[in-house]
Amino acid sequence: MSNLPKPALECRDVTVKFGDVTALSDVAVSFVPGQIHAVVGQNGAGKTTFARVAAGLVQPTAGAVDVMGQEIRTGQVSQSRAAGVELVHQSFALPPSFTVAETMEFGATGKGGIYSRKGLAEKWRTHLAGLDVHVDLNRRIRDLPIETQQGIEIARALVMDARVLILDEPTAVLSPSGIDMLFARVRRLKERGVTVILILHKIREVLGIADTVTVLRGGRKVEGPLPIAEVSAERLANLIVGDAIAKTLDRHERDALVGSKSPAGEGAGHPENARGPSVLSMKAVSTRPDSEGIALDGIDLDIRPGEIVGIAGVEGNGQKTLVRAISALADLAGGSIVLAGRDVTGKPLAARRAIGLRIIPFERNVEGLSLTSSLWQNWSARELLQGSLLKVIRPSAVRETCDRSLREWSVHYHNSAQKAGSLSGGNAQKVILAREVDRDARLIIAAQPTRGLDIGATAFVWQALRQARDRGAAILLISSDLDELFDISDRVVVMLSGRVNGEFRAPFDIASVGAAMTDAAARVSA
Amino acid sequence: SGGLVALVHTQAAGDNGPVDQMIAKLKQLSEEKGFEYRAVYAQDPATYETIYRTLGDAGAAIIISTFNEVAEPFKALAPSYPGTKWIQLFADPFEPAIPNVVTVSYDYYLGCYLSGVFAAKMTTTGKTGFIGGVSIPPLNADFNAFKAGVHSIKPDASVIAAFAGSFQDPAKGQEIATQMYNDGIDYIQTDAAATDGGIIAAANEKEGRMVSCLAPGQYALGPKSLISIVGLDFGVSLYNEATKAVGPEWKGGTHEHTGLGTGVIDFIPSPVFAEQGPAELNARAKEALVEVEKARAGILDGSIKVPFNTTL
Amino acid sequence: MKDSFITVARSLIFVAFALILCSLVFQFAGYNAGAMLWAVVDGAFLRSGAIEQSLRWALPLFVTAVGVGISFRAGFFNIGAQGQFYVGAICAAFAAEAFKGGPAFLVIPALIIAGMLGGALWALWPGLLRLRSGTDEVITTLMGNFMAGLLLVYVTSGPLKDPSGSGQQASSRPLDAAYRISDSLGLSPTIIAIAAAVGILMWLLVNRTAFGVLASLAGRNGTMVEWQGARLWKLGLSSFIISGALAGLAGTIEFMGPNGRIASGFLPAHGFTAILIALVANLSVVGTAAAAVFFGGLASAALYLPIMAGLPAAAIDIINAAIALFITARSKFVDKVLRLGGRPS
Amino acid sequence: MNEIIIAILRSGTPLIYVTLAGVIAQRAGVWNLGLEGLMIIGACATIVGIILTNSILAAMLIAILICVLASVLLWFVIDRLKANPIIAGLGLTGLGVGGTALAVQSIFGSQASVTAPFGIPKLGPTFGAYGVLSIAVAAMPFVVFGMWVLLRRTRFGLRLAACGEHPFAARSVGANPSRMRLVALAIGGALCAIGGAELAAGSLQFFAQGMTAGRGFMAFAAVIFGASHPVGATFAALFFAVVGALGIRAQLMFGDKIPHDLLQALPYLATVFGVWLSGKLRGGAKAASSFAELRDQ
Ligand SMILES: Nc1ncnc2c1ncn2[C@@H]1O[C@H](COP(=O)(O)OP(=O)(O)OP(=O)(O)O)[C@@H](O)[C@H]1O
Ligand SMILES: Nc1ncnc2c1ncn2[C@@H]1O[C@H](COP(=O)(O)OP(=O)(O)OP(=O)(O)O)[C@@H](O)[C@H]1O
Ligand SMILES: [Mg+2]
Ligand SMILES: [Mg+2]
Repeated sequence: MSNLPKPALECRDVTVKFGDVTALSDVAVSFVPGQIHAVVGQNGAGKTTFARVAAGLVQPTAGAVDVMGQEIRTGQVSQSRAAGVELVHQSFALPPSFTVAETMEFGATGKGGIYSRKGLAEKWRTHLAGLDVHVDLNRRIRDLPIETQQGIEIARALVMDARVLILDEPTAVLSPSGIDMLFARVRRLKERGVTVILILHKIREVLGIADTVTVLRGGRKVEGPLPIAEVSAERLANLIVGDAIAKTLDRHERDALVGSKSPAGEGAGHPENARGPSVLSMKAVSTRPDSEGIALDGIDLDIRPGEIVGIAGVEGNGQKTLVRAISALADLAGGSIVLAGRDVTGKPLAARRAIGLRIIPFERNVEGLSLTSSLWQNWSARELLQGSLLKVIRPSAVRETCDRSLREWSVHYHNSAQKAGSLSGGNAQKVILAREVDRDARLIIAAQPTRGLDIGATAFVWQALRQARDRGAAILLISSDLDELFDISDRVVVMLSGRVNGEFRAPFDIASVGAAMTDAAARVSA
Repeated sequence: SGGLVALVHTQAAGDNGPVDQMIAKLKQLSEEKGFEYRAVYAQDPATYETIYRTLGDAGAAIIISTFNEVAEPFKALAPSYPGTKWIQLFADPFEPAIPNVVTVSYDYYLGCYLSGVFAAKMTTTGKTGFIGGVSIPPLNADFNAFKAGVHSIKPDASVIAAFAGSFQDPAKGQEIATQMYNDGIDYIQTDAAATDGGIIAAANEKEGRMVSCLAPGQYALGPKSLISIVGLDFGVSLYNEATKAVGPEWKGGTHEHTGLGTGVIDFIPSPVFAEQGPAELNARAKEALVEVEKARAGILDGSIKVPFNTTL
Repeated sequence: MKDSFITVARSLIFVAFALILCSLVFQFAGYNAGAMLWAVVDGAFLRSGAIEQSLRWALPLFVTAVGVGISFRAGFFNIGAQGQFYVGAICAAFAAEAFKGGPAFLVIPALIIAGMLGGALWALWPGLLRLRSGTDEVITTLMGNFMAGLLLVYVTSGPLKDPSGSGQQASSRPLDAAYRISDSLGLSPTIIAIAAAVGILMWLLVNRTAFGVLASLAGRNGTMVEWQGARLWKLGLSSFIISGALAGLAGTIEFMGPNGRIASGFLPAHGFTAILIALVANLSVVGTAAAAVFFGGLASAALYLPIMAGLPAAAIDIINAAIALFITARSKFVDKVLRLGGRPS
Repeated sequence: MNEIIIAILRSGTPLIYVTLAGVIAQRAGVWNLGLEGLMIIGACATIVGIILTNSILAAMLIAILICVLASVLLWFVIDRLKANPIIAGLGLTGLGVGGTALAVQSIFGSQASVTAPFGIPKLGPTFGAYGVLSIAVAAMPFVVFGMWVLLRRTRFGLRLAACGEHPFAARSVGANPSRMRLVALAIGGALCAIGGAELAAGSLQFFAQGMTAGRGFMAFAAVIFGASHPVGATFAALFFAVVGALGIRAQLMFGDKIPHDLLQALPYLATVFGVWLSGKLRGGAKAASSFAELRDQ
């Protein structure tokens, strides 16, 4: 007993209640030092709550937390940090107006004093470089790409001598190459003796990086930490969703989710589905440069009904501008956009939506939902905008329709007056689907539709998109997850520096798609 | 005798001038005659009627109020409360008269005319100024009279007006006065209640700056700069009117015109300045006062007509 | 239902707390606190005619506050109600000069429209600046208040000045009796009808139209509504205009009703009280009505206090301020007590 | 030239102190509309303090103490009782304006304004024309610099800003947003006290009811105009002082041709223009978003 190393982090019967909700109940788990531990579970399983308890952000209702064998006072960030526990948040907790150097400094402890801008940059440059984060230290967080933000968040967590680093869904926001970089970084930390706890959704990733895995479901620990060698992907999937639900997934979905087959996506593409004239036809579309991203440069793109076209590319190569151009939210410098046979160049978004354009936007919580508004208001926005602003509505009737629709999309919620912000990520995404994927949809833009969703919810979204396609809608899928793209796209277009840099049909060859993307990466960094 | 006597003042107290004088006199009177008194600040014209009505309902024996803006509410309410005696200070005569209302008017602008005469004699730069609280008609009339007074002596002297935008902003008063003095203006007539405090402070900053204010209470604030006042002893006036009203032979429905020479309005040199002010200025003031005397006599005998002009 | 009961009860408890605090202070300063508290209640609600007096203040406040609520809902901190109120009254007064002698059934609506247009105009330019150039509306509307106040001084001692007597009144000519919508008591069927119409229409607009829902969404997250294809400037500008028009309408009510003229510097704190009311009511139209009656009662009591309790003007300001300080407070303890009390056992 | 600078420093300094109070509160995430009330409390307490203690130092310490206490009250109501900060701030302003009037009345037995025998010491003749300025004016640039250092060049400042911008981020590095707001408001209270003291006892020695005359609200506007940056807001406040002085100049120059009331509106018009221009240059600051967040507190 005594010659076993003390656990790096140990939770003893931790229970957390938020009012009537029990987020964690009697969770007892201990993590061996110097390893990479994965924690998995569905949306709402309690992963974030667990991480926050360890970091001192949430005061558990009952239970104790030990770090390196020492009990710490719970609910005190300073205590947890002093003991060496650091947390990288799911949606990063970085003040957007801060510069990189300021972000590092504000989280630091110890001697402070007065700094100069230059001194501050000096002070943190080596720290960041040591962690392979290369960035101008005077740039503001809000101007940085998401990968860099994450790198900074990790670096911020490591400003002190962290012994336990918890990362909450770090891969959700990353592109495949970003994930590789992250994992390399995590392995280096492990070599330095840091115990890393990764909260993950993708089984493939768990198997790829972790030494052990722990599964939470409904606030309870189901299993773990299990040595990774002892679990198969199949078993892990069943543990996560529970046997009952596991049975309902079809083979195709299960395979894709579990990631147990090669991600070449053979059999995924059905070019023969596409029929009839193009729903979207972009000819030589260029946009004016603006602050929100790289400009488009002569994009030609056609999508036909019944077709899912995937857009691949390293994040920040014009994907967002493409969506904004189709949505009339970016100024065109040239070219034309035809939607369902009608030239909509210069027409406002309302007119395009009237023709059948639907958008599942990149940022669920900013562009997709008003978190402090009720569910029914969020849900009804699209329909309300179709008529006159003074059109009389009956909220009770709207709410009824909304309830019906949300139930149809199996959203878990209390009542439609509850704020959108109180839903979990998966459910929030379903509300957006319920709003955007209707019978009249002709072109659905789905931008990162499964980001941060658990495997059940991801399967659900894919299902929904496929069904819409089968009804004859055209779908433009933007994702940084190549496996996702390969699995459900009929065609994949690679974007680079605001241009189309190649088009691929199933079966997709990951090497050539990757080449088209890295080509882009090379050019971007050049 | 008992009963409630109410003063409804439409300018804030704390001006070291008319309002404070009135309140002090009312207090004194209430101690002398043994009635209950209330001093109610009615800042907002929209509330005048309600306040008078509440006072009437409360059975006030006498309601005293100030300035022309209260005329309409007086006309509307006085007939409904015949048992209450209403006194409006600074008023035009009512036509037709109302039997339980006494109105009192003051030719304050005549005092400003005299100040203008004095200013013209005192200024060495030929530049004079006037600072008011807010550019409302009675103040405009005061300025016009002041200007007429200056020009009656020195037709080419300049007379500049400015307004602070508030009767309670001494800092702004100081700022305006400082700019005026820096421009070479050496004599300022004030008409701005508590804002005056700042104007006097500006005058105090340099020897030779002269300021003329409106109440004896201000003498001490500028022993070496506050050279004179255009006095309007509202307090005395209130005391007189209220004393009459509590007496048996009060006669309503009348108008009292208060001009120069009644002891209520006058141009008065500061005795404090006479003692402590620069000798050179005091010497010149002696001569200037002769001219003021002449003008006063002229007004009283009708040989000088000062126009009453309420627009700038 | 129960939640709104708790909200109201909570507010009242904190109002009572504020009043008790004030009376302690006044007791210290040498006044009779008991008499003061009694005078507040008596003045606001009990003495004869108190309800009418409270409503006289409550109705214009309600009309203004509903408008304030509309722009706040849409996410604009338009604190310019005071200026819009003035400009509305000024425009109505100019219209009254222009239409002098016309038949009342035409002139009265014309004046009301003029007033609303005036108020809308004074909200339009900050709205345009905000929506076209992103100019912060907090500053522009605050400046608009100062400017409108000066404009009021100018017109009442210049172009609209009442020339009667020696011409010293800083106020406009009295409005012909035929065009008045109330006597000086300020409560008439017409005014009640206008307020009711505003209340109903605005309630419908907020709760029963697409505009209401979308403006509220836009106010909370403009980006999201933009991605839905809404034109934000249209929603935003309409909110500015509606809120300005309502403030202007309130100014017109004061002009054509109780005041019968406009005077330099009248109702200097009307706009701020309206903001207070809108926020206390959490921007709901029905809540605004309730809060307006409460603050109308306070306004009425404030005129009564110096007379009955002999309190100086400052004391009334203190009472109002203490109430403002505490009225939106919440405390877990108080809530717990309320919940226990409200639970049928 | 000297005279113009003196005039601007004089009218600008009280505003700048109060603006800095607004800046630190805003950075900590509090829209402080109680500035006007705190400023007048500072003005009143200083003058009354001078009369009662016969010492400027004691008077200013009293003023600072009272303003800090009043700020703590505001913090308690906003932070502990979760009151709406805008309403509570306006309430504090009302308490300040009314309370000072009542205090003067109950201490001196009349509503009269109060004159103090002396004020804040002046720089004196060694400074030539600038000798008429009070030491609070001379201290102002140092205070601005100090605030800039504190807010923009120390970890405390970063944490304070984080508390306002992203309280969760602040919490997750171990800062306590509630305590930070308390500190910010308390510092702001002290600054308001100095601003009020300079207004009443800097070049005047005089307290009149309501003598702040909306300067607290102008300070608040300066905070927003200056994008809550200590130096930016200071320049915004100076800008207000300059346009105020120009407004007076306009009255003196054109008063006989253009109505005075309209000329008095010029500073406000200039402010609108300035804010519009700076918005254009900055690319449109968004105040509404922060307001929407406030609503849901
Ligand atoms: N602050 C809170 N107040 C109320 N309930 C909460 C709070 N935080 C979490 N919960 C609830 O606790 C449960 C667990 O949430 P938690 O965030 O830990 O889940 P998770 O496993 O991180 O989910 P996800 O995969 O979506 O990130 C959920 O049911 C959630 O609704
Ligand atoms: N203030 C709150 N009140 C109630 N529930 C909350 C609150 N804050 C968070 N939650 C719950 O906590 C859970 C986790 O919150 P979190 O912000 O981590 O979102 P999420 O579900 O992980 O979504 P995503 O992965 O897209 O960020 C959510 O399910 C949400 O219901
Ligand atoms: Mg989570
Ligand atoms: Mg999640």
